[in-house]
Amino acid sequence: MSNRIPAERPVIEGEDEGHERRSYVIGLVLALALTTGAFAVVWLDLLSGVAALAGLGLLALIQAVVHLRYFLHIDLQRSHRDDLLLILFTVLILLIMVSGTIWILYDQHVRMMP
Amino acid sequence: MTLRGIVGLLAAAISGIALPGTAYAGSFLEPAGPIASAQISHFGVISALMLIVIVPMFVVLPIVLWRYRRGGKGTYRPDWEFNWGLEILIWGVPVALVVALGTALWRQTIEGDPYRALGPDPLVVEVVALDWKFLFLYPEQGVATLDLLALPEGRPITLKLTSGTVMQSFIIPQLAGQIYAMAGMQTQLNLIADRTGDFTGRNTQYNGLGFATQSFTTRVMSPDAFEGWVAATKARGTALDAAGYTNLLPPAVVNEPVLYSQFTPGLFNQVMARFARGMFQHDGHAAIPASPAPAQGHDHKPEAAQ
Amino acid sequence: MSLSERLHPGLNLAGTDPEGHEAAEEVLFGFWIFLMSDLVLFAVLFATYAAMSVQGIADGPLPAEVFDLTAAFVETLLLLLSSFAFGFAILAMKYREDRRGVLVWLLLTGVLGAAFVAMELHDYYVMITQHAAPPQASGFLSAYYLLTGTHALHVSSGLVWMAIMSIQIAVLGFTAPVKLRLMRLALFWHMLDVVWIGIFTFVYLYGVAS
Amino acid sequence: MNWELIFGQITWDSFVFAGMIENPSLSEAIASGAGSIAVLGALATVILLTVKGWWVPLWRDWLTSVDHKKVGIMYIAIALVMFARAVIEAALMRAQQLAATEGAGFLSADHFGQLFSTHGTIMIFFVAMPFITGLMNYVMPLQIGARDVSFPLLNAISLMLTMAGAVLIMVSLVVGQFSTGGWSAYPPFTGIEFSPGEGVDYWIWAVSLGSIGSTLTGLNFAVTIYKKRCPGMTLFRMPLFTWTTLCTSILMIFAMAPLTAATVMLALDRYAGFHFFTNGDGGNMMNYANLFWLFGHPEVYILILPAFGVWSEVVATFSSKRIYGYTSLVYATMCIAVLSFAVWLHHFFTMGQSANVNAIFGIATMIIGVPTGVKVYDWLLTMVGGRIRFSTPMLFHINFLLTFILGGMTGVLLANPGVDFQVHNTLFLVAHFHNMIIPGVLFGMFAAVQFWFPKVFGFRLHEGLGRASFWCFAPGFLLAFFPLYWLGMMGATRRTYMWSNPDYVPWLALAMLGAALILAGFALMVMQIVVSVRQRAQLAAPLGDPWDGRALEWSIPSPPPAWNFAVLPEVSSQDPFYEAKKAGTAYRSPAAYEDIEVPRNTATAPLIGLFACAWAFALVWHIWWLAIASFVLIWVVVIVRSFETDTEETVPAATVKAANEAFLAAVRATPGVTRDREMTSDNRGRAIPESLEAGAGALASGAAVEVSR
Repeated sequence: MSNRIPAERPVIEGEDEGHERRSYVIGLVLALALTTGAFAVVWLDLLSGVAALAGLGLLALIQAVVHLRYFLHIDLQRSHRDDLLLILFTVLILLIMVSGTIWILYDQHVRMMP
Repeated sequence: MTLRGIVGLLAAAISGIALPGTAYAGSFLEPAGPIASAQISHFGVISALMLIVIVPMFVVLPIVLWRYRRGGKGTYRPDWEFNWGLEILIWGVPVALVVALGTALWRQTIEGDPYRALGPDPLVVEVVALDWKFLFLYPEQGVATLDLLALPEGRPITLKLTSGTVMQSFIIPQLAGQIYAMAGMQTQLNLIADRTGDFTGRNTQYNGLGFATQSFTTRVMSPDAFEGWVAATKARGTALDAAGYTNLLPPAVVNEPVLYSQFTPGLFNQVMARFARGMFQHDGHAAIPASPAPAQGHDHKPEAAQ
Repeated sequence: MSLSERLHPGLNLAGTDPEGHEAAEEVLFGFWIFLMSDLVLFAVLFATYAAMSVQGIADGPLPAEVFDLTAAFVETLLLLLSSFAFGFAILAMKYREDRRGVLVWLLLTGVLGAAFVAMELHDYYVMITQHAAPPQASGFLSAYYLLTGTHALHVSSGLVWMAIMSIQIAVLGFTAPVKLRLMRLALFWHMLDVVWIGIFTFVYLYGVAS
Repeated sequence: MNWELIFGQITWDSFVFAGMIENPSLSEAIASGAGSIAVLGALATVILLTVKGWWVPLWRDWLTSVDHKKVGIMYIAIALVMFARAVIEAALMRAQQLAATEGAGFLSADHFGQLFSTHGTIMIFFVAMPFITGLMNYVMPLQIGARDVSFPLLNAISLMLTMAGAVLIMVSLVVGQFSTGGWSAYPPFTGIEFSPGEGVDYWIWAVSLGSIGSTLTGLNFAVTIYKKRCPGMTLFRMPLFTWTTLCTSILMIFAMAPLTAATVMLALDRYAGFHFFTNGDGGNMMNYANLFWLFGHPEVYILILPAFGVWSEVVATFSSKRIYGYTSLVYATMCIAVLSFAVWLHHFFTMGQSANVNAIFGIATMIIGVPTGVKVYDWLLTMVGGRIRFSTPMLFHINFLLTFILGGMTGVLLANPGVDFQVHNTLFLVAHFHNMIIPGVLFGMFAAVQFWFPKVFGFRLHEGLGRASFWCFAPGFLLAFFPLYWLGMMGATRRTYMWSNPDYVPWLALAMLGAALILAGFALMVMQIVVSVRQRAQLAAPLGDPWDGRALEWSIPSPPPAWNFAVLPEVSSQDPFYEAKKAGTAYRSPAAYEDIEVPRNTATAPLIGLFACAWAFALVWHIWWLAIASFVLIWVVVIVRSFETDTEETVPAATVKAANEAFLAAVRATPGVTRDREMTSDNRGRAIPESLEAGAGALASGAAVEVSR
């Protein structure tokens, strides 16, 4: 695999301001909808207990992906491989750290605070 | 015990010099109960299995060095860099070994869980780690001691530990391994003593100037002798109440064990409740202050610790 | 869609500034790594908060007693809109090198960001004065203030950075380093929005819902 | 006049000498002596610089430099100075423990507590970290055929932040005390309630500065390796040292954040009354252990991986052979890097969590043993089919293989919760991690110094003294640490300043003897450097390739020019320089030269370091005006720098051409040297590859010139 970018890259066609502007607007609309949805779940008591937590977590996950896609312009197919690997690796490390921490501390909590 | 001999020899061989007359007293090399026995034998099993990886290195490396030294007989093959057979061997053997070791680890860890009760009707002793001493409370007998853990032989023991100060690590090597004692939390250590005698226990987590001398005697007695000891303690000692406990808080090393004929019921929970209010509302009314900080001044002399 | 062969994830100068790529690639990749490292910091703060909001209540108030969801909702909107505004600043730079346009959009972004910080400070003020919930009250509150405070600190640094960038655009114009810095600031700003999603969900909504 | 506004909490009693005057004792005398050494050392340096007129060159050529090579050298200089302090502290502790079996010895408990805390903190953060960082700085860009790292100024800032942390720790010798909480600083002992003094604050800020510096370094190196490799250098053609640098950088990027979080939380507890790790009020010290080891375990791989890279380079070069199992070494390194994030709980098996949590982390820990074992055997197999030369780095390597595998065995033992319950917090644990870090990391760095020294300074190190120091270090290590395994099993706890068990004495005496040997080895190493500098004319190897090297760094002059490569190389295989020598394509003149842009020197980094040091010192002593002022100044420097546009200068093509052609001419005019004559003054750095040497004695003279053309 090559590590360097050829000096003469083909000019990318079809990239124009209107296109990109639309991307931001789509992102804003989706983000607003998801945010409002999440708050509505709590305000209107649409879900309760574990279902509420799971639903909110799912909405947050979707919204994070929306932000990454439409504001930070990350898409899975076309990103340069090094960078994509970086992000995926970070997600892996975050998962290990966060889930490990919560698991350990919860287990300790149960065993030590009767 | 032969296993101890093997491990001892191994360690001595590794150290290169076998000194005569080395004693194992106070160490898990001379276990006095099933938990410590299991720990030392697990130690032996793992060490033996690990020899599968270690011995080849010690055998092959000198041969390779001799054969392939500059001017040696080995054929010079500067571009040789890979061999599937060897590759499978050097990945395969460790993987197989880890499977074996991992299985042993899993079994031993579940069995050796310090929280696992070792039998019905355990004797419960509550342990409060304080600065440079341990307070032992016997709720069943109603007595308490400072820096002396008296135990009956053969009966399962459940130690419930907490701390009245910083985090400490509690161990009686010949009976069971370490567990941390932390303020506002309760950990457990289960053990059985197989034989009578005095065994040293101590804190292994650094906690200030008196750390080096923070140890206590674990005195294992026959069940009858234990009953006798309880009766004698009840008849002789003083009582320990919340105020008495407060007096124990300033950091100090105890040179002679102290015996208490009785203590305020629920004292252990009150000590925990001091740090975790709300969890012990039912008996958390007695106000026990936190331990005062040990002085860490520039002019602190070691004598102050003793 | 057209943005093929992206050399680095996130904003790029594609097409309109091919020479910029060679330099952009390295600098932006470095900044992505910084963001990832920062994300790990936030992740451990989140994990700490998750543990402390259950175990660390002590004598202090419960999450549901101190959080104001309406304020959190408005803050979310402010930050979201500021992110959106920043996107238009970048478009103005990328396609038109329109100094005035960029500055106006940046000003809008900055005002929205400042309003966000101000509202958050007001939240703190209300919590401390009306709910007796300062960070010293319990482990849960310590973790809450550290997590949201670190985010607010990031937003504030972003505002200072934005002010400096405005000066640089005015003084230096759209030189390659200035463009790259503005793009990095944009990444930073959008990423703070992503972190905020975590905060409003796992701190505010979870706190009230459970 | 309110002096506290100006001086914060510093008073006359804060100075170490006050303790000596008010409470004279041997312990205080030693503390004052150490303080005096620090003060006198600083004074002597100032006087030397003034007398020799070196202030200007120091500032112009070194402190303001952003050249990765100079930054690397400065990192290693920091590491060596700090090593001198920490190794003396270690010897003092050993002597105290030996002396204190009957009676209290000569150090106070408090002083001993500071010694083990500074020893650990310094060795990890200010010896091992700067050493590996310096080495990676110097070597990695040369190995990938780059002119510099991606962000040269950031690199210099990382260095200066690390230096600020090191200076802060040195200041703690003179003003105030250091923490007694050990290098891991577990609360609640390190909380304000139990450690009210300034000691823990010194630890917090010194470690935080080092931690920020390391994060930036990791970022910088990762980008450099991803983006600045020369044409043709695919990932799987990178030298193994570069591979390990990449993995270490990735660990630095991700592992430092939890440490920063933990130190910040501890600081908030101490300064602002927060309750993260306090006893009571919802604080939970278990989360500190969790966060600290989230960093702490990857940290040990941050240290060991670059050393693994060094060993790979050393064993291939001194066996005159390709590395065995390159691909499997690369994958093993990656496995280790990823797994190192999934095992942190094994540092606190004894905290009381469920058996299945312990078991899962214990098994994960053992799994790391697999790739590590593979690496060890790959190195062994590299020697098979080689022609091994027993030079100093190779001796260190052989010693490493034998001792490291034993350390691995005790590591697997410790991965078993049941065993750990018994030997946790004892000298067994101390012996284990020294067994990994000394033969692995420290001796790896020593080997690297012997190996790359001629590249850096243009002359070899004295081989005889190098071997002499090895023969002190290797047995010294065995004697100093293997008895500790045994002591640990007998129940000797770590961080203990006195014992009452006479059974320990013979083992402690052995350990003391080992410590003395290690000190002798260090003295010999210093002597080796001094002697080598004096004899640099005989030892000179300016042509750059004294060891028949394999990677690109050996293809350029020693020391390399500021621009490293006159023309960026193109590679088409692993071991590109070795292959070129074999094919006779090495040392060719390029078709054309071009102007080279190099970054200008700048005062930005040293100023940031200075203000960061002042900021940290002010925080330790609660000197709020200084804390605010220096914090603002740090950012003023950054902002001012961001307005500078003229940050690069051009080296004209003619200059580059003149230098490079002179180098090539010298190479062609010098007869090559065979490996038999490697250690003689014939070795000017023009090596005849081992594979061409056999049956071609003529190559030693004129024929070599043909080969090179």
